[in-house]
Amino acid sequence: MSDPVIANVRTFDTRTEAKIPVKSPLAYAYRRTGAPAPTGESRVVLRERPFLGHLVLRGGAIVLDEAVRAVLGVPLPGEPQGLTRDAAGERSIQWLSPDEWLLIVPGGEEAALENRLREALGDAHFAISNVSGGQTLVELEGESARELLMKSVVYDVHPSHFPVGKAVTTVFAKATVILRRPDEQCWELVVRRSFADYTYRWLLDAGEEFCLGVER
Amino acid sequence: MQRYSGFALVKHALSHHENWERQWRNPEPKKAYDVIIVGGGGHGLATAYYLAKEFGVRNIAVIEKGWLGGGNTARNTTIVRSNYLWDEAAALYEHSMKLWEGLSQDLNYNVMFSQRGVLNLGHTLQDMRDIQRRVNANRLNGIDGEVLDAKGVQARVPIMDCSKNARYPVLGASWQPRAGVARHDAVAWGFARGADAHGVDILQQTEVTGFKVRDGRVYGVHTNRGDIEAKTVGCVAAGNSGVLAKMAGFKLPLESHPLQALVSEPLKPVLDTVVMSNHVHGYISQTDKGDLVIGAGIDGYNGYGQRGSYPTVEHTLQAIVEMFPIFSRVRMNRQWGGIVDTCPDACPIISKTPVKGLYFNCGWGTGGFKATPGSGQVFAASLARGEMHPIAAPFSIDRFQSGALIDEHGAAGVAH
Amino acid sequence: MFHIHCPYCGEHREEEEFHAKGQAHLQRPADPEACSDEEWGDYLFFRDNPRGIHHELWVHAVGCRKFFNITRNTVTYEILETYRIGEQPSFTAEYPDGRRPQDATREAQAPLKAGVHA
Amino acid sequence: MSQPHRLGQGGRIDRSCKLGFSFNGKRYQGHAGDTLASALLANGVDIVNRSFKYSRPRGVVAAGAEEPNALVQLGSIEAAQVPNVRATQQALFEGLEACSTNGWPNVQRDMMSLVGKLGGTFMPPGFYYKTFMAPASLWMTYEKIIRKGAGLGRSPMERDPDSYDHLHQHCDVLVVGAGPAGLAAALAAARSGVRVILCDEQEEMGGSLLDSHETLDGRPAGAWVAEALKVLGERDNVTLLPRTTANGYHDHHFVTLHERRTEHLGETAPRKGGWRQVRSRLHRVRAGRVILATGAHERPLVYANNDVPGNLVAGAVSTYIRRYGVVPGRKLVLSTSNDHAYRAALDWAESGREVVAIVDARAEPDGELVEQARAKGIRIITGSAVIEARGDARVSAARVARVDLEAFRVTGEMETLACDTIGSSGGYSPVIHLASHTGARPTWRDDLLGFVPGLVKGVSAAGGAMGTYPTGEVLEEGARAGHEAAAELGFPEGAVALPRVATRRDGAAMALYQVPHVKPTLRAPKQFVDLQNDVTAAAVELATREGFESIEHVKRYTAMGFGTDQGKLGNINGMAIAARCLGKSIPEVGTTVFRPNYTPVTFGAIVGRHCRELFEPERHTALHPWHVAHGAEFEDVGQWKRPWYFPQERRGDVGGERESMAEAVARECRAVREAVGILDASTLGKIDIQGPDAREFLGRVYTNKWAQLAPGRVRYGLMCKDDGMVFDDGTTSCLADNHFLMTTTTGGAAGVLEWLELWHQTEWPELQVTFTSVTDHWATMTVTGPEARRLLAEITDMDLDRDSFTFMDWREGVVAGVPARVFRISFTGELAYEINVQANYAMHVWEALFANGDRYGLTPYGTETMHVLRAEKGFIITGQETDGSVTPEDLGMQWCVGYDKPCSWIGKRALSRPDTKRPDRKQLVGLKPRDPKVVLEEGAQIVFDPNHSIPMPMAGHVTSSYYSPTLDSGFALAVVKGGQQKMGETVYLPMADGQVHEADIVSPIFVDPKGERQNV
Repeated sequence: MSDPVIANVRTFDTRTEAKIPVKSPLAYAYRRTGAPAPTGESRVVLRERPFLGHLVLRGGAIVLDEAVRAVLGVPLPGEPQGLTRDAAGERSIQWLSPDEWLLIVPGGEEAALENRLREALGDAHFAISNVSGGQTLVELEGESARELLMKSVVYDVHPSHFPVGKAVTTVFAKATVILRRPDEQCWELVVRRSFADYTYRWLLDAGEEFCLGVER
Repeated sequence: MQRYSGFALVKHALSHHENWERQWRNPEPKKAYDVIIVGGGGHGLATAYYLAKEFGVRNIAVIEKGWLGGGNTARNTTIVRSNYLWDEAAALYEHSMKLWEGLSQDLNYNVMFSQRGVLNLGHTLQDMRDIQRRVNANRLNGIDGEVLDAKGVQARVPIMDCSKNARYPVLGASWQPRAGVARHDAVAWGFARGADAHGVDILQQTEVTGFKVRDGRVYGVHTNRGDIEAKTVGCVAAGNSGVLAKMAGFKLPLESHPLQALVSEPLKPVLDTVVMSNHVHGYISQTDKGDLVIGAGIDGYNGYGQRGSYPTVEHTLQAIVEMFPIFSRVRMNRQWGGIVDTCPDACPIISKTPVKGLYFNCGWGTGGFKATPGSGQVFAASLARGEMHPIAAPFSIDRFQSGALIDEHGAAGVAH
Repeated sequence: MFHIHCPYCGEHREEEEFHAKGQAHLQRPADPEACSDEEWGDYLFFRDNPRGIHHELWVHAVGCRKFFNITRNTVTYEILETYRIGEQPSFTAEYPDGRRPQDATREAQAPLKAGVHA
Repeated sequence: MSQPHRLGQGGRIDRSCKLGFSFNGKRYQGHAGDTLASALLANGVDIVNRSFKYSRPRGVVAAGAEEPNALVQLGSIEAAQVPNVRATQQALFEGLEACSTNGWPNVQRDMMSLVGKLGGTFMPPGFYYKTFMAPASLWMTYEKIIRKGAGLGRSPMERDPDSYDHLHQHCDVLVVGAGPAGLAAALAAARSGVRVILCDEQEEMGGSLLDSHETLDGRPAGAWVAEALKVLGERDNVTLLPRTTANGYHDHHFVTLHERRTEHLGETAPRKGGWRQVRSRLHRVRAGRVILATGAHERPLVYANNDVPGNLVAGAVSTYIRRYGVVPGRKLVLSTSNDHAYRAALDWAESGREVVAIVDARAEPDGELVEQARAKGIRIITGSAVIEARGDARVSAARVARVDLEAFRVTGEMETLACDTIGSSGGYSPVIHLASHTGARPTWRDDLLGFVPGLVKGVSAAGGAMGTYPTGEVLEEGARAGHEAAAELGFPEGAVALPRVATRRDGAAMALYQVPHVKPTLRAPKQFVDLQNDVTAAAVELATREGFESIEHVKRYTAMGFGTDQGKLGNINGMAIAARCLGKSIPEVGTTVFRPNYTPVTFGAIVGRHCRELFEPERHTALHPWHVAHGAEFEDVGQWKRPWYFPQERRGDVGGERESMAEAVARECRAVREAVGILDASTLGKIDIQGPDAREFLGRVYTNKWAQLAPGRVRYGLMCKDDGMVFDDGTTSCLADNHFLMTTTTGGAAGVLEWLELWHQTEWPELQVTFTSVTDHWATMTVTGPEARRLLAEITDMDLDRDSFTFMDWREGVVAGVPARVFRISFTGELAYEINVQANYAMHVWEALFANGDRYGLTPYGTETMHVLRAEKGFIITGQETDGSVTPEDLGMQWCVGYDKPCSWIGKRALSRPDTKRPDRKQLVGLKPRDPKVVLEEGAQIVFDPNHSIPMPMAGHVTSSYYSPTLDSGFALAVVKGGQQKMGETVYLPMADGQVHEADIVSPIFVDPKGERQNV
């Protein structure tokens, strides 16, 4: 299962096509903290998008940009805090640091994508790490989503400061999240698996006044 | 010196308190002294007091750039304990503790040293190992203390949440019965009054602007009120030590950090001991006026601003409310900051320096207040004899080259 | 609470995202074995502790994870500049109001001061 | 239920809405819009509290945040108690219950007042320091008695039923205070489109305009306020926060605002639409610019008995009349040194009650308000002041005398005026508190008789906060500040249109603080400076006589300004008195420094949601639900919850008692040594390291060698700091030539990753290597024990043959249908496989192992068993065997030190310092207790000579100690001075209970010293 193309690095597809039961990072939180269904009153709706492919891409922007364009068809966001998506909105790439990007793609695509990127990049200095099992995507939607975030993150989420197409790593309560604004309606949180229970509990607690509902 | 006593109070009341004397003079600087102490905080004043009282030095000046006792002496959370891990530190702080135990009488000034006991909580298994290690070491060093389990802690502090439901349940604590708190300002004033009575000139509003050094030897200081000569100069300037060392031409392994503390509004007595938790980062006691006095660790950056970061205060109060959920509706009255000079091994420097006749006593970090009398006494002995007192000797600057640190970060783990 | 401009993220961020990491421009001796105990002790433990302008290393821990430098006044806590690793400060004890362009040129011509990262 | 002092009309209260409340057990009625203070005054309640030191009766003196006296205990149930609530800031609500914080048996007749009266003369400032010293042994008893008098209100004794939260706000311009200056500033700034927050501490916005007589553009001031608020409220870029106090101004324009969301509604937060509101909210505001429009506090005068109920600040008299429709008495005497206080007398007269006289310290007052008072026929006594109030529970008269302020003496012509209320005014003090928090020093202005704030870059102040008082000028100043703030941020806009306000001609004010008495200060009746802390003018004078010359000393010696009001009314008066005593000017005795908070803030609000379950993140592994379901006890390791042990029901006792920890651990240990156990090791930090220089980098950060490690192989490594002390350890696997997977300790994960980045980014940026945390991506299950291979073989086709998959190898394969990396490393000394799978599959693989586990005796074990097993093998745990003062050599791990590596790896140089080379350093050894039944105490100190007297020289301590089921004996790891050269020698461990344990120094490896079991 390792790609022999680049012998200096060992790639490894940690996912299988076999019918294996999987547990999303929020699975236990639903059970432990509860998951109130959305109602007409709900001004925030929370939704987990588990089991996506998450890759961390490291290297120089110029080199990577070409490969990402070629493989994914979208440019590498060159500006800090940039987030770009493909036309379907299913694949995204975000700036994490001057030499680090996060790729999120439909679950199952990540290993092939990694291999294609590695091929395109050849022997340039870069790195790709698969972190799909380690994080999950949580969506927040609704008129009060922004206020809920104001209760939770130190970063300024005002639309003038946080337009669509922005993504930042910041402090969420006492944890770290990646906060993204892929479109007008929706906010995305990329949450580390081990912090998922805490983050979820926080969101439910802080979201009570907005009648936060959980879509499952 | 006018003796203070209950009788004196009654006598003075009859004359409407019109005849109380000054507690210390406000003298003009002389041209020369035998010894100059730079820094009129608790440690500096104590040094001058013991020099005059126990070592017969008669001609001493304490030079203070602001007002005496206006630095960390006035800004700390007043905890006094001696349950340090390492022999060297334990000897120093226990020496100090013994002086505390007779200090009010010695100074004829009630410093309100209240031996109400100090609990250092353990919340993890490693905390408990460290506590056992420290208490065992204390016992063999002749320092009182015992290890309590969670039930023992609950019995001492019924209002604390010792349940298993806490995020970090209390597993136990070390308990030093002789430890406690004192009235910080009174310590500085008591030493100042005592030193003044022995003829020490306390020169307030006098700032040292440089040292007079010839052939590697100090022979005086420059100040904003003129030059003053002395062959022995002891610097006890806490957060400003680094600045003074620079004037004298050498560096110290010190960094000055903000340390914050806060008080609640005054409450009826509800907590009669001192509770410290290193793990959740907060400590608390209640003053005789009723304020809860609360503190935590230092801020991470260097700062002389006497203020620190707000999140430090937030985290401290989170810890306090975690330990004492009933205080959630109590209100925070005031917060403030001090400047603590910290050493890499969380132990002080009491040392000779590359300049002959120039001594430094600094780097007390968050532990300075409790050491005030002991530090003053061993430093005084060292200045008087020209040789470091045996208790002070391990705290030499040399240890940062040899590697013989006294790492109180390690298992003692508890600052303050 | 500080508001810190991260030179990599290109915007001001809250202090809670950062950790202070002590004095900036410390350089590990190139040949530690050739150092005396005193020199090694200096490198390990002795730091500048100025009252006033100070150059500090910080890391944008909850953010881009990059280390960078801050010139800050330790009395007023005013941040005069932030700059990337490898860059030189414009505000120094010598030039508390910032280096004029001609100063910068002059220094650029002189070799880099010791204790500064390449 | 009558309200004797309530006017028939006027004020901003809602007379149609009646609210019942109780005070000290008595029922009263007030109205919506009242504060507790205005309602008490309306009901004729004079005594609201007893004073702290002398137990003197006290009444309401002010109408806002500056109130020092009217502190009450709020709450009808235990959990809702709030101590020290300022009645002047507590909105009245139906059912409010309050009582005085001091007074026994009650506030009307307080036994302690006898003590105060009799003992007061023996309690000058600092009296504590002068007595209670003999005998020394009695101090703790004295202290107990002293403590009985401590405190104002009391803490609740039950958990808070309410919750609190935070809102992280960001704005361009923060305007603090919504009086005329603040409103004008907000209007001006908002026009430009910048983001504005306007907050105000009162129940209603409007500040002084709410009780003003002035007209703005010909309309009542209140109407202009309403319109301004409407305009602001309609703008998207403006956030209005009433009932919100800016309590702390921190660095770089970070300001905390405390919003009281429900405190005006009830003692606990009422539910709203099914959810519970937060009681209060803390806004953490990061502002671009801050405008302080915080107004000014009026200073009372200091005269004898100025604390008797019925003595009020003049402006408060107006506020109660104009805003609450309450006249706080029947006959008023006003003592002033300025014009504006005349307003109080005019309002009093307009309400139909008697103004006995206005006593003005100035010789020839002549302002417009003076003329109005004259026109109303009010008697004005000039060149004089009230020197003493008469009365006990309420003012009964005022002694008025001519005073010579230059000479500070009474010059005769005494007169006693019967009255029940004395209003006094010594002028205004700008509210400079927030500006002061920033560290900027205020400056004294002789023309204003007050301090004006020092302002750091980005802050401005307007209106009363700057000492500007005429409304027209205040509005202009506010608008200018708002306009400039926006312009500085790059949004210049045309000026905002301001309303016309008639200007009033005021006469010059006169400096007056303490009023001279016929007797010298030390002999006069008490003249209070700080009412809350019972600090008198005599106390300040005595302090200066005793050598306390800086205002900081005076404050500390007398406790002046240390109350919950932080000396808002008293500090300037106290400074003036100290200055007079010392013959200096006010600025010469010091400036006044204020600290956060402006007014006290509930702990809960500062804590927010970070309490209870959310106090700190609780990190869980993917297998956590299984551990919970199987009854694990958990250990806190960093933020993780790790299974500590898995107690089972005692054998044959289904549904009965569970095993003790010792029983469970012994069972788990035996299972691993005899069959197979499984541990959730997912919490170990994992760092993916890639790049052509990865190997070089590892060689520099680890103490041992990495040059030769082949793909497919794993190696243990130690990490030191550059002081040579061990700080973390773990295994690192070579995945490919340029690709490694590092593991760290659970607690060290974040620190190690940052450590690697630090060295890479700052010291060796030329190395091509990257580090990415993959801790959460993988779940790690350690299957270990003699049956491990057979168990694993049940669910994998991987070649597990001992010769092809050898110790310290790793392989890829499929385990239970899931792609896995399997590492043959062992922390137990037994045959072991660490199975790593993507975390989403972890539960499946774990359960698949258990599905096959029964026949091999598979037993889950926790961290305690892990500790026992590794200790039996002499494996260290960093943080337990090490404490930041232990080198690799101290641990006897020279085998893990690459002395001849080409680079000077981190920590190497430090190992050759004199102290690290000492032969008698504390070194890691094993200890075997002479009595095998003894399990030494962890942390027990070791001595060579148990008969030595105290202090006893200590040679080391026990770092780890357990009972070993394998050895059927206690055993321990310890550090002992020179221990590696003392094998076989006996050491002693003197314990607290008097026992002295004996133990032999042995090798730290107790089980399988040749390491054969892990290679089976």
